[in-house]
Amino acid sequence: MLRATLFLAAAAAVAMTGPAVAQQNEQFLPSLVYRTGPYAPNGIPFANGVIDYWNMINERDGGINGVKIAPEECETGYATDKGVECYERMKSKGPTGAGYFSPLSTGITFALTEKVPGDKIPLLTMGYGRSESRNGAVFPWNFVAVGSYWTAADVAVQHIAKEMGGFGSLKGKKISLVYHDSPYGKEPIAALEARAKQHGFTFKAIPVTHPGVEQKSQWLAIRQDRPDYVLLWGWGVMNPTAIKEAAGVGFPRDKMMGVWWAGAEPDVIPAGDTSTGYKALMLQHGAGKFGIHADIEKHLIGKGKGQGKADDIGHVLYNRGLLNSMLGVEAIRTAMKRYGNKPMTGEQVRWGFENLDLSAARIKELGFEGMVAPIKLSCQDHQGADQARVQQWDGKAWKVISDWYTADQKILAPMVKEAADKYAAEKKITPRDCSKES
Amino acid sequence: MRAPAASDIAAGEAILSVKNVSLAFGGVKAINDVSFDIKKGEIRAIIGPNGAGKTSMLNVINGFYHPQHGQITFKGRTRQAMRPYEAARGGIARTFQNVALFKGMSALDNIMAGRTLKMRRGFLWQMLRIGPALTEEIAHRRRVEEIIDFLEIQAIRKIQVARLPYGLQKRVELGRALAMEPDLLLLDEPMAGMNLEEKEDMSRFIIDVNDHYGTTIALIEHDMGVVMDLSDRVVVLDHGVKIADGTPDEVKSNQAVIDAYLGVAH
Amino acid sequence: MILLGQILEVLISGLLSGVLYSLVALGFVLIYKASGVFNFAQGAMVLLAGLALVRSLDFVAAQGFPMWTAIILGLTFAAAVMTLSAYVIERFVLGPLVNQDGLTLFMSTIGVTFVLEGLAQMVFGAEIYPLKLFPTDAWFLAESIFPGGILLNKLDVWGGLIAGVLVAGLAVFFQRTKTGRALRAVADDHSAAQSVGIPISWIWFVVWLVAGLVALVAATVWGTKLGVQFSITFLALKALPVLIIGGFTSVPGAIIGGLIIGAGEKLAEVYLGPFMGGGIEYWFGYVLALVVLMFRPQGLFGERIIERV
Amino acid sequence: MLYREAGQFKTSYAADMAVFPIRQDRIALWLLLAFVFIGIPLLANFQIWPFGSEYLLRAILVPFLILSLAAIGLNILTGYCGQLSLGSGAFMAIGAYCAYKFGTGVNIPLFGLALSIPPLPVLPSILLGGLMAAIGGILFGIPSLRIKGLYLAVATLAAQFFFDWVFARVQWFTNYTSSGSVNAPQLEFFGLFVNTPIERYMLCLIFVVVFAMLAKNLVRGNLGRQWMAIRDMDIAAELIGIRPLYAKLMAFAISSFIIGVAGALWAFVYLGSWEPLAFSIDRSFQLLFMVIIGGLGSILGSFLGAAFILVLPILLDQVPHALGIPVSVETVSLLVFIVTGALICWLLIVEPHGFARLWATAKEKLRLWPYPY
Repeated sequence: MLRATLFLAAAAAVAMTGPAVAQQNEQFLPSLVYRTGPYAPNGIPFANGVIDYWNMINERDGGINGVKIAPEECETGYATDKGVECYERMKSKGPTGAGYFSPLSTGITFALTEKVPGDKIPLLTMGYGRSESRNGAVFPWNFVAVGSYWTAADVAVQHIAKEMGGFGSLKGKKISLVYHDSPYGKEPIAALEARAKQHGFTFKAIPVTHPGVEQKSQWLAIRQDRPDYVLLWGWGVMNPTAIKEAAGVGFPRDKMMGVWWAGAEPDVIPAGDTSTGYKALMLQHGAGKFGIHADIEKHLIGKGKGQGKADDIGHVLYNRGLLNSMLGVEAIRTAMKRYGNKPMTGEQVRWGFENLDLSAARIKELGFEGMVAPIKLSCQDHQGADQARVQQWDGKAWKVISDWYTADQKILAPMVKEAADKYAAEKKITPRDCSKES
Repeated sequence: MRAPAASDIAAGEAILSVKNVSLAFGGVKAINDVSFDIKKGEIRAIIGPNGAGKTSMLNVINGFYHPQHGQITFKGRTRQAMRPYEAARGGIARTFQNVALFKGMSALDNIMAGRTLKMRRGFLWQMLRIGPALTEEIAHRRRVEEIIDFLEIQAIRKIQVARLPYGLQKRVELGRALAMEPDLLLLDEPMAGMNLEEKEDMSRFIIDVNDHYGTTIALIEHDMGVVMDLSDRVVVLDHGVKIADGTPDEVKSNQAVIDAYLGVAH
Repeated sequence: MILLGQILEVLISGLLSGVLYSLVALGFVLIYKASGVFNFAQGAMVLLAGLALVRSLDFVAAQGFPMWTAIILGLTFAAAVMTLSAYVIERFVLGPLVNQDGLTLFMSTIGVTFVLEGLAQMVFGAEIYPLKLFPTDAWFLAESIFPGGILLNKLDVWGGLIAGVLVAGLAVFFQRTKTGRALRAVADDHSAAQSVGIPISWIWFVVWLVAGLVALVAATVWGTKLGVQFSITFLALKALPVLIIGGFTSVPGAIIGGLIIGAGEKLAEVYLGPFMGGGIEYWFGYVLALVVLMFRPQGLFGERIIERV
Repeated sequence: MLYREAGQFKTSYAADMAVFPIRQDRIALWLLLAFVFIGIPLLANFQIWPFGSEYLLRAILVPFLILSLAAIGLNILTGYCGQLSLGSGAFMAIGAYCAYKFGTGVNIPLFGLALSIPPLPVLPSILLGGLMAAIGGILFGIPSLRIKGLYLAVATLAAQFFFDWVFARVQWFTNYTSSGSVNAPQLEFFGLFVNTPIERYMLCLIFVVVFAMLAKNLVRGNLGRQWMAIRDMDIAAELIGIRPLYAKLMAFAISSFIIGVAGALWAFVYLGSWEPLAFSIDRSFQLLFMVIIGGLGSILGSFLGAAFILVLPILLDQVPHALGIPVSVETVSLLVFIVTGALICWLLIVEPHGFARLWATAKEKLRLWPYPY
């Protein structure tokens, strides 16, 4: 017993000291991952995409403008307190501290939103997190780049309207939302309610308790209620279970649309044939291989250094991981233009994000053509894009079935403003004056 | 309910009387129409062969079992059933056939627990443990130390009772009952499983308790020698029925008692 | 008529999905009955069995063997894994803890849960693995009487049948086999059973093995329903109210508890849920169980707790 | 030879009843208190290892202190009073959400009339949050009068799932935020703002030390003896005049109060922004591990258990990385599961009464050292 205690104490000392091997000319980039636990099937491919892109940059370019990326993963298990611990552990590693964080969890995002202003580290929450954090004046450190849940909700209604033959035909229809009973699942409700009022359809929100293994009653209620469309805001095992239950009660899968977090391979493959026809929003990109994948295969997979399994490469969540890292790396590159080719601090990276401007040409150059539309962030606008498309699972692969939709700012902008103002009042924040930022 | 003080009852009058009590579990009659009384200041023994209903009788007296028929009058108050803790408040304490101590606590804490009813300070005072709460705690500790001295268990007071030998556990249990300063003390086989020396010690304690504190005692015991020496009066039960009641000498010569005991090997 | 059909449909679905919980609850009952251990690891055992089954099955099928061979080999392999885990648990955890109180044993099974969850995911992977052993589509009954018919999920029916066979099998095992009788003796009184020469560690191994095999059966059904993945361990929490309603020690109690909980929570969710914002079934089962306990503190079929001094 | 009680004679019962009757223990305690109250802030102020970075304070000491507090609360109920509870997470949640409500202003519409309480300062909010948790504890403690042991444990899960649902569904508790996630108010105590890691640490430390002291007084007083009596043999306890109703409900109330305060601190001081999932069933189990591994019926054990359960996974997670062993995050986190589970089993086999008992045994040996008896 005593010996064991001593051993533990020694181990503690070792762990506390940490490795003093950090290179001076490295950009430390943390990755909060969940490779185990209930949400691992979705967490793993995303984490692989994130780390593969960074490693590929190191292999192909020798880093960002010569500054090597030093990546490190920390397992959160999708738990908020673990996420906070990981954040505290990694935030000041490396010569300049963490460049930015991407928690891939709405709960962790909420908790870190309270901490990043003190530590001056940006949070890149691409397609999740607080929808109102688009307002960069109130949320200087959050970047809900590319799309928020409100964007998603709005685009979803637009697509449903188009399928039904215009907004006019929404009147009197029933749209139900089956959602993960957490902040993640609740975020779209406000946007959907706004649309319901505008177009006169009946909106019903049906919660599913974490982790979503039991949904029989929800789907029996849907069978009896017969909504015209069902939106699915699930994560992890909840998604395939929902699709199977829908099949079980005979609800047509092509009248079901998932958010972009319910639109990847692990969401449909486990449900087998029953998924055929199921639709999902795209966070701009879909599945498939693009220019960037050639580089990944050449510089990583070919050398046996890839994290992603061969089957996963080109899958939706892997691609999203690549995109996530690409935005981060490009923000750092932008920052370097101003601050020089050295490791960037969190504050400098934020400047990089706020001045990020990816043109179509640049996106093509980066190998992301076809995955993402041009995007430009600013001090005031931390989202930078309002577009999304819809894809459909044909039993084997995701197929893009729609054109680009643009979320209606007439509806969303006031909502963002109202929610951000409320947050600012609650936290006694004086919003920045973006006209004075350089 | 506020029990009348024991002093309201003159020595020699009944402190407790049991009238026509019957108790059955399902179809089995454990006690059948039994009546007797216990006079203030005496040592009363309840004897009988195994399964005679002795322990059930004690359980009825201190409210753990609720008899179907009959009445119990304690200190002038008649009732059919009550909660055990009401019996304790009324002034009935007891020990158990198989020691029922609080195994995780020290001997001292076990006996201190017996003072629960006498301690008045609320939990806020106890939490702060200053002023009146501390004074009270110390005052009761002093009383408990007297009992510890009396029972000669000073050396083991801080030892967890589960680690004590059986004889000492029995003594601690007696101490806990004494700490309640009862008017009536029920002892369920206080000497079971003891060797001769321990039995002598225990007998001495019982007599001392009776003498010094004037506590009325009712005891169940198998050792006839002990019973006949200690007790003032004896009631004999067999198969739940009272078959004899009187002084030790009367009982000893009662034919029904002899028959009942002859049937049982000892 | 529509309403009646709908209520009937919810009731039937609820009863059947309750039986699926019973499959998990049965494992708890077996171990508690025979050893007084409240086995929190039952959910992890379902995960382990499921992962062993689906991964070996996929492996064999990938080698080009026909499906039925793959299924048989997969089941055999998973059964072997459960045997091994039963042995290891008895030998290294419960054996050394014999004669400890119930709380300590309960805690140790939580330790076992962690080890099983970690090992299972480490060896077999943490992703989601589809399993399809039973049909998952539905029948629509009595369509002539009720518009749209009454939905009956085939998987649920299979689950019910399997639970029935399992309970019958266990009854035969307990009543007719020598080991089964020895098991009941051990359950009644450990030391008495030991004194008549029943080897306790062997008996405990057997009971953990049987519980492991029950977990495997549960894994076939639940794996088909959900896919095999970590979340399957949460079933343990759904099985607990079933267990307390039925009583920790009763095999038929586990089935009847399942029926009550399943029907109760589904009816509550569908018909009360909308008025309360939904999502009530998770606690409804527990509250139902709590109410039953207030009247019968040992559950409906549990052994009566007798207090003595 | 340094650790001896020979020659230390007590002249009063008060001295004999002290928490640490042995002088060396008292000295050690004062040294420890001096270190945690003065030493650590100084080290942090001068950025001396290992308090140079915020990590140790923010990510280990603060959660350790708060969870120790919650473990003390649970230990009162489970360790002292013997009532097994799996609903501690729920009572933490009640503390957190009610403190949030009191901190942001309460407004209850009652038949046209409105009961309004203006936003209260943080300290009364936290204490009132604890009080609400105590009321919840009493309500869910009532079944304990009939239901015992593991049945009760499972029944307490009803509280867990019910309150998970309440705080997810009843938007009144979250001030109708669209996501259902809420933010802690600014931490202000009598005009002082608590922001930096060391300030947060001191805040938690004060709470923990005060409550640990009060709890220690309670458990060694009359009520504590009643609880232990109920735990060890409830029938005999009733026969010596202990009212099970009062003793058990007091245990539920006080335990829930402390757990509720811990919940409010967890939300306000550690997380800053939270959702019901922060107080899920996992939290309940974590707390139960802490009290069982640390030692049921021991205030010290609550601290030891909290340290073990909280720090062990973090350590295991970092050791391979610190040693430069290239292991994937996935493997490490699974290993953490396996090792934690195996250690729990091993500890239970070696010492079912937890760290506190190991500590006591070690002290006893030290007293007699170098003689074996």
